[in-house]
Amino acid sequence: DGHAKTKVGFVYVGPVGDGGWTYEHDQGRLAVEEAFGDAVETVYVENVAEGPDSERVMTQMALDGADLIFTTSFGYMDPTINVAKKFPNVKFEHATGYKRADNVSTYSARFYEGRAVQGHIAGKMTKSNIIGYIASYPIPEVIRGINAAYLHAKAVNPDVEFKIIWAFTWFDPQKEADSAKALIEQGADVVLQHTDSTAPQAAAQAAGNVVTFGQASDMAEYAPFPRVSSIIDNWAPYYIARTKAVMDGTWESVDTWDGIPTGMVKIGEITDAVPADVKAEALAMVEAMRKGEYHPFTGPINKQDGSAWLAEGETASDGDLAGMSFYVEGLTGDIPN
Amino acid sequence: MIALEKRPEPSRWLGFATPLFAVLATMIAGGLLFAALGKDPVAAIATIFWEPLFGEFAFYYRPQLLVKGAPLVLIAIGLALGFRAGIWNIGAEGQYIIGAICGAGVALAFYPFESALIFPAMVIAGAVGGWAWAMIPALLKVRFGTNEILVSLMLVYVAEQLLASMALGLLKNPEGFGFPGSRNLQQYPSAFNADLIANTGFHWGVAAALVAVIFAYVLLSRHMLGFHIRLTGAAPRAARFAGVEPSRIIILCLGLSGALAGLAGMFEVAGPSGQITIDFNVGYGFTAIIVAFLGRLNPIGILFAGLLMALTYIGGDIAQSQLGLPAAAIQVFQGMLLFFLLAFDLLINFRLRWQKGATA
Amino acid sequence: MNFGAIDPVLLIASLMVAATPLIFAAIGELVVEKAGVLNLGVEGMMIVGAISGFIIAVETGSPMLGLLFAAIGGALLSLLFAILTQLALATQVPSGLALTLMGLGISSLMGQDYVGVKPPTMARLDIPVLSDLPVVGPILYSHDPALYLGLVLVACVWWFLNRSRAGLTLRAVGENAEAAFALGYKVVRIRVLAILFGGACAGVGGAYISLVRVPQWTEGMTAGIGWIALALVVFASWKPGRAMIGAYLFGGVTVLQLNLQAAGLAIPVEYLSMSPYIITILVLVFLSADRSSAPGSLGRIFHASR
Amino acid sequence: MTALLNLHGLTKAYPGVIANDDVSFDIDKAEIHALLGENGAGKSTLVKMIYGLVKPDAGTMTLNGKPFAPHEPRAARAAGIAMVFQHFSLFDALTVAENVALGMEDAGPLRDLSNRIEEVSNRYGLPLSPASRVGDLSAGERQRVEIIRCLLQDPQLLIMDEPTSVLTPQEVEILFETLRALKEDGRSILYISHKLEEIRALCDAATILRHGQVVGSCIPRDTTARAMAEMMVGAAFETPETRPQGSGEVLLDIQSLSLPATSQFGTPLRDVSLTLHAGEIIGIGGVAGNGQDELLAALSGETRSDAAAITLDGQPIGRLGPTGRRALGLSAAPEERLGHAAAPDMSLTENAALTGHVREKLARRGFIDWRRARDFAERVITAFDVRTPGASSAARSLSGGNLQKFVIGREVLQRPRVLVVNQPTWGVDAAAAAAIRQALIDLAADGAGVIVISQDLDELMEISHRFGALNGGRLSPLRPAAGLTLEEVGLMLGGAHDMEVAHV
Ligand SMILES: Nc1ncnc2c1ncn2[C@@H]1O[C@H](COP(=O)(O)OP(=O)(O)OP(=O)(O)O)[C@@H](O)[C@H]1O
Ligand SMILES: Nc1ncnc2c1ncn2[C@@H]1O[C@H](COP(=O)(O)OP(=O)(O)OP(=O)(O)O)[C@@H](O)[C@H]1O
Ligand SMILES: [Mg+2]
Ligand SMILES: [Mg+2]
Repeated sequence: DGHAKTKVGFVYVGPVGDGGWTYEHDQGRLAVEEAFGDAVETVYVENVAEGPDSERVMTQMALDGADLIFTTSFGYMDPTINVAKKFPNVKFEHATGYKRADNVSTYSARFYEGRAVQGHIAGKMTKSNIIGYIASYPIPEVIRGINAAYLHAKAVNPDVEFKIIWAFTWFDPQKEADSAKALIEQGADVVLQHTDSTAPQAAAQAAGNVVTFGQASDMAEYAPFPRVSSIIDNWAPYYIARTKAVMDGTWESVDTWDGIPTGMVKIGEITDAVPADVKAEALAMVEAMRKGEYHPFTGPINKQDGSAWLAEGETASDGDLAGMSFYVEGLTGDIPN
Repeated sequence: MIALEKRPEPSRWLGFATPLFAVLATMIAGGLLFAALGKDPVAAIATIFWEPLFGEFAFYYRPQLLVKGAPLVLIAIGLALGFRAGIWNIGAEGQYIIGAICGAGVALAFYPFESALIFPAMVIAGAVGGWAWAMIPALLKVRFGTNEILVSLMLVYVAEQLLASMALGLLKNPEGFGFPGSRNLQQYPSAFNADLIANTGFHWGVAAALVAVIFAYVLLSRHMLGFHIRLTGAAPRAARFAGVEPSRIIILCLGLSGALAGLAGMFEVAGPSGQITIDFNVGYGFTAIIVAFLGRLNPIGILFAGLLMALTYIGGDIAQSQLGLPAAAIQVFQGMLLFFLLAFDLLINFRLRWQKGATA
Repeated sequence: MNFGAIDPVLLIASLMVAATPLIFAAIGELVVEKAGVLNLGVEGMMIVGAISGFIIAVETGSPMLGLLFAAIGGALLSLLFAILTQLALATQVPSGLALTLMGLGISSLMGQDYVGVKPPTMARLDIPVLSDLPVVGPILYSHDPALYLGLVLVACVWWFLNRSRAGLTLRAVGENAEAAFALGYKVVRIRVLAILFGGACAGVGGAYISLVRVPQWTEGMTAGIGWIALALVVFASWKPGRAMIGAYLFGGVTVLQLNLQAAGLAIPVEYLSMSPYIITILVLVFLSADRSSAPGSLGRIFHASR
Repeated sequence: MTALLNLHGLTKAYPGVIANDDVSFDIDKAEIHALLGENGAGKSTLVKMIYGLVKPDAGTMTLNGKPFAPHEPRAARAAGIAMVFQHFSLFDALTVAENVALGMEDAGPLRDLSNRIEEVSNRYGLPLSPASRVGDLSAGERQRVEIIRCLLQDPQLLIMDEPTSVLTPQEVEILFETLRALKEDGRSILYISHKLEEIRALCDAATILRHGQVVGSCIPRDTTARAMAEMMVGAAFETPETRPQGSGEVLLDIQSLSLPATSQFGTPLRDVSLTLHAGEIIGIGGVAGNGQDELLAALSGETRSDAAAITLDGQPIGRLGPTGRRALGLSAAPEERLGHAAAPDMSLTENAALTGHVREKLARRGFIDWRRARDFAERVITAFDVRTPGASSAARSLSGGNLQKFVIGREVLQRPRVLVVNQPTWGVDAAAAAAIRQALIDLAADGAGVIVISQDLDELMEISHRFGALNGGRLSPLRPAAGLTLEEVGLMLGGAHDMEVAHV
């Protein structure tokens, strides 16, 4: 029968043309096709709302004979578990969630490792000592990013101050543009973003002397300046490996949280707009993380209210990081909820 | 030249036939679009319309039609009552969100206490929440003459913010490791809106939608109140003369449509969706407007239109995954459906006649 | 908290940019409504304009050409609405919704190959001495040409409606279509032209977002601005000058709330995010008493039997 | 005399009806030519063809000996034809000058136009202020705007479709003076009206249409109104028969009723008092826009007043809405047939239920019995000779006169204690008008009280027992109608704006 081919399904929360989150997952899908050629068949459905729609789409893929299904949004967590129960022979991979089953793996990326590098460069490059940060929603991943960036900026520049705008959206180019402008007008000369559009890059370019970093995708069209580096979601190696495991019959339910060491998180090219010594320090930090010699959350670190979190030399546990809901000492303002 | 001639009275049979014409025309135009995108048009149309109903896995998709169609029908019924009276509630999406928040809020307040009273309390809370949200444009219209189209629409954005803040704050699952989203009500028996008969997709929301259809049908065709609603839309001054209080109709229609939208949200959050999340709402409130018109503002028509719309969603997703049709093409397809329906409506009230060019 | 961080001059300059798409779309819709037609499809026309303009600007390298084709794209889409409402005599409210639905779909089909592409930038109109003036310089003289085009458009539409013969005819058609027809005016033709004009303006407004304000292409990037434009028309009591003020007000609130966040104001974020919409509702409430210039036959179907 | 306009074989068919069937006649230079016919006879259709608004299916026209086939009003205007429409073609929100400009090809700058408007309006005795908003004007003034719009184009032929149905006697007389002055200037006028006495006073020739065909012509001065009416109808008909007033008990008592204006262009009611007895018909005259609509709304219950301001059978009803009042026996029929008295797109059955559900018990526990509603509608149709295919026809498909018969019949058949009607015969042909008046008289004879609000003084004099006039929202004291001269009536109507009282 048609089972000579391994069928891999992808459920996307946005359009493949979003240029960010879904776009990068789709790049991973294309890499799978590339890697295995005729041995695999991939299918995808885009713009699938979380909730019952996603459950239906996953079921449909399973009914249509998919062997492996990647569900690429946090909100697909419960639907994935529900469908997986009904199709014990189909393997599921859920991104960014925390619920697993015998046929459900979870995977996620340690973007905070990249944020640490960004923080370092940002702290070095700011002249106004004001760094703007466009945050999406107050969830642990975003809070981790802010903390990681702040700690590393502060480490190289004690006078640095973070101004944070919560956009309450992953993706709204107009709002992101306005947020970037507001930050720049209030003196920020480095803008970090945890939203997916290039609107902040364009705003920085218009302002002239503001540094930005690519997010989710490389945003190379704004290099070498204002975009001086980027954090890239690179799902291809993972997707290829997991597909291979299904083909070989070696697939097992695992919880993967990878970062720079495995290449799931990539640091986009650091351009020459960054002074050579800073670039060298940044690359050294990347290398240290790649070798597992350096953890971005290494004590002593206090929480915002001054209470101790990590002692000298202690590194944060994955559990602490996964549910992070506090600012570290030095950040101002409150996390909205 | 084609000339339009107004019929002395609307044609009855065309009232039923035009939706079918519209579907046919959509299939043709949609087929052309799919062909232009390099897909086999016949396969695409067949996938959208045939697969879910009669394909290999129809046993699964048919119940899904109910799951997807029920909220659309429930909301559209309420909207149609208002549209019949010339009251344009465009903000059902917001009322749907608030209904869901209120319904889920009641359930979560009692968690993990089990009681048969919890679900009824959620139903009431959902309806009241949607009703209250719709009362804002209603009261502003009655009191200040503010345009309800715009106010109800603005309130959608407000409701979305509220939803995000609930998912991240008040209603956040305390055992969710800080991730957004509430507890899953599917795992809370007293609050779970499960299938009444397993694997049929027939949950309380579907039952409510059917009741709403019958209720609205009787109201509009047999009851004085329904007559007054139609009268208000057809001739507002005549309605006043007949003793209708316009402000009452506004409050009634907006309130009813808000309550039904709120109910739809509540049934959704307690059943198929299960939890309050940042992106809980998926546009049912807007799609229901299309459903209402597709059903020609007639309750029975809306029932079929809701199922048809659900079919295009489900079939559209299948076509995406099996044929690689982009989601946007499905969206255009749905737009065409509404477009043709509106265009063919002309035939109900007018006759087309060929006319020679300018006569002397 | 540091409100000193908010520079009012920069705030005004950037609210003008935020308001410009709204000005284009609202002025276009205002003319359409003055002709007695309610087109709720502004959002759809804007997004089609956004992608049409984007494609042409990228392909030709000329943002100005992009704006031109955005106008054409918006007008072409509005032609669908014109056919529905003026020829097929369909009800205007659902027809406008159909237009929005189509526009969103068509634009994402058109834009599939343009995601992540950077458009050519529109040069600012830096006028040597004037742009350097304190306060007025940044506010008045340092924007892109399209922004000024928006202001010129407001003035032109004002002149057209209140001073020109054609504008008088248009208002007459919107006020009482039957009477205008009896006097021999081509009601349908005038309305179709108005609808096309509205579509063109909305298209330019959309392209301003994709070419200047953001600038990039992504699906659904107009994000509800078309609906705000509709609200502005009512809010402005169908007067062009007031529509512009309304756009500035909305742009101002939008920009200000982000500035307040950046400045660390301790108002919960969700309330700040809601504020533009809530303020729009409040202003609608206060201004909706004035319906003196509401077109008499707005939204009504006109059919002349001959 | 030579013909200015010759019509030959004009034919126009609409679905189900031939509106004009082979119509031929001449209009001479400097002639006032009347066009007569029942409702639906095809008068408006004919003049619309002359004005280029409707294309004839067949037939030709010659103007000044040259073929004339206007394809649009612009062409007709260019050829020297101007028209005042049956329903005003004015724009309320625009000024007088703007309205005039819209009716002209080469209006020029508004300032110059304003001067010309003042000039022409003074020459023909039709004072008007160019800058005022048309919505603020009285019916008479609005008509002046239409006439001046025509006159500024220096027309050879002026078409007027039912111009006097909304005017007071004084305004009518001024209009006639103007028309005669135009005739002196050598212009021709094609004049449509149902008011035969007016036609006798004004017109030089008349052409009579029935069912779209020319059925005769006459010299109005030499023909009696009755003879003309019988030509129109094609049969003899009866004039209403007045019966003696029964001096019954007081049914309706209005005491010092004052109400603010309801709309932007409305008139407040000031201190209106009257008592209506069983068997009595009270006629209320007045220039349009002096509180007629407001009085009707106050009585029908569409606007509420102090409870005690209106009593029915001694019971205060000022706070009751329309439904409550109908239940007690107070019914009303407003002036505007389509959209107010009836819903245009609804069937006659539904329109019958619109007011009939209370007294005819068409609903049980809120559920409408459509079968009974249909029966009721059919009874109205039969009793009042409403010409329609059936009760399921939409109200808008009926001609004006037929719909008016339906509306009045609907209320009369409910046997109200008190019936209030506004303009019961506006735009209704002579035969139908006679039938409607007869029905009102019969209703009163059976012991009901009737209030007839009308601008047609002949009608009021014919059927009412007592007469009063509304002026600026005030009601004059009521006087017995018998023996009132038109001059006295004119004085009661009072402030006919800036016009002198006419000599009749
Ligand atoms: N546009 C139209 N479509 C269909 N039928 C029409 C149309 N216009 C007029 N008619 C019909 O043609 C006939 C003649 O109408 P017309 O308006 O000319 O009558 P009229 O003599 O002016 O009547 P009235 O005295 O009521 O003004 C009527 O039966 C009318 O219903
Ligand atoms: N909404 C309505 N508007 C106008 N007429 C109506 C309406 N509903 C019913 N009627 C008419 O009133 C009459 C009685 O209606 P009813 O439905 O009670 O009769 P029926 O014998 O049950 O007919 P059917 O079985 O066809 O529905 C019918 O002639 C019907 O056409
Ligand atoms: Mg007529
Ligand atoms: Mg029946």
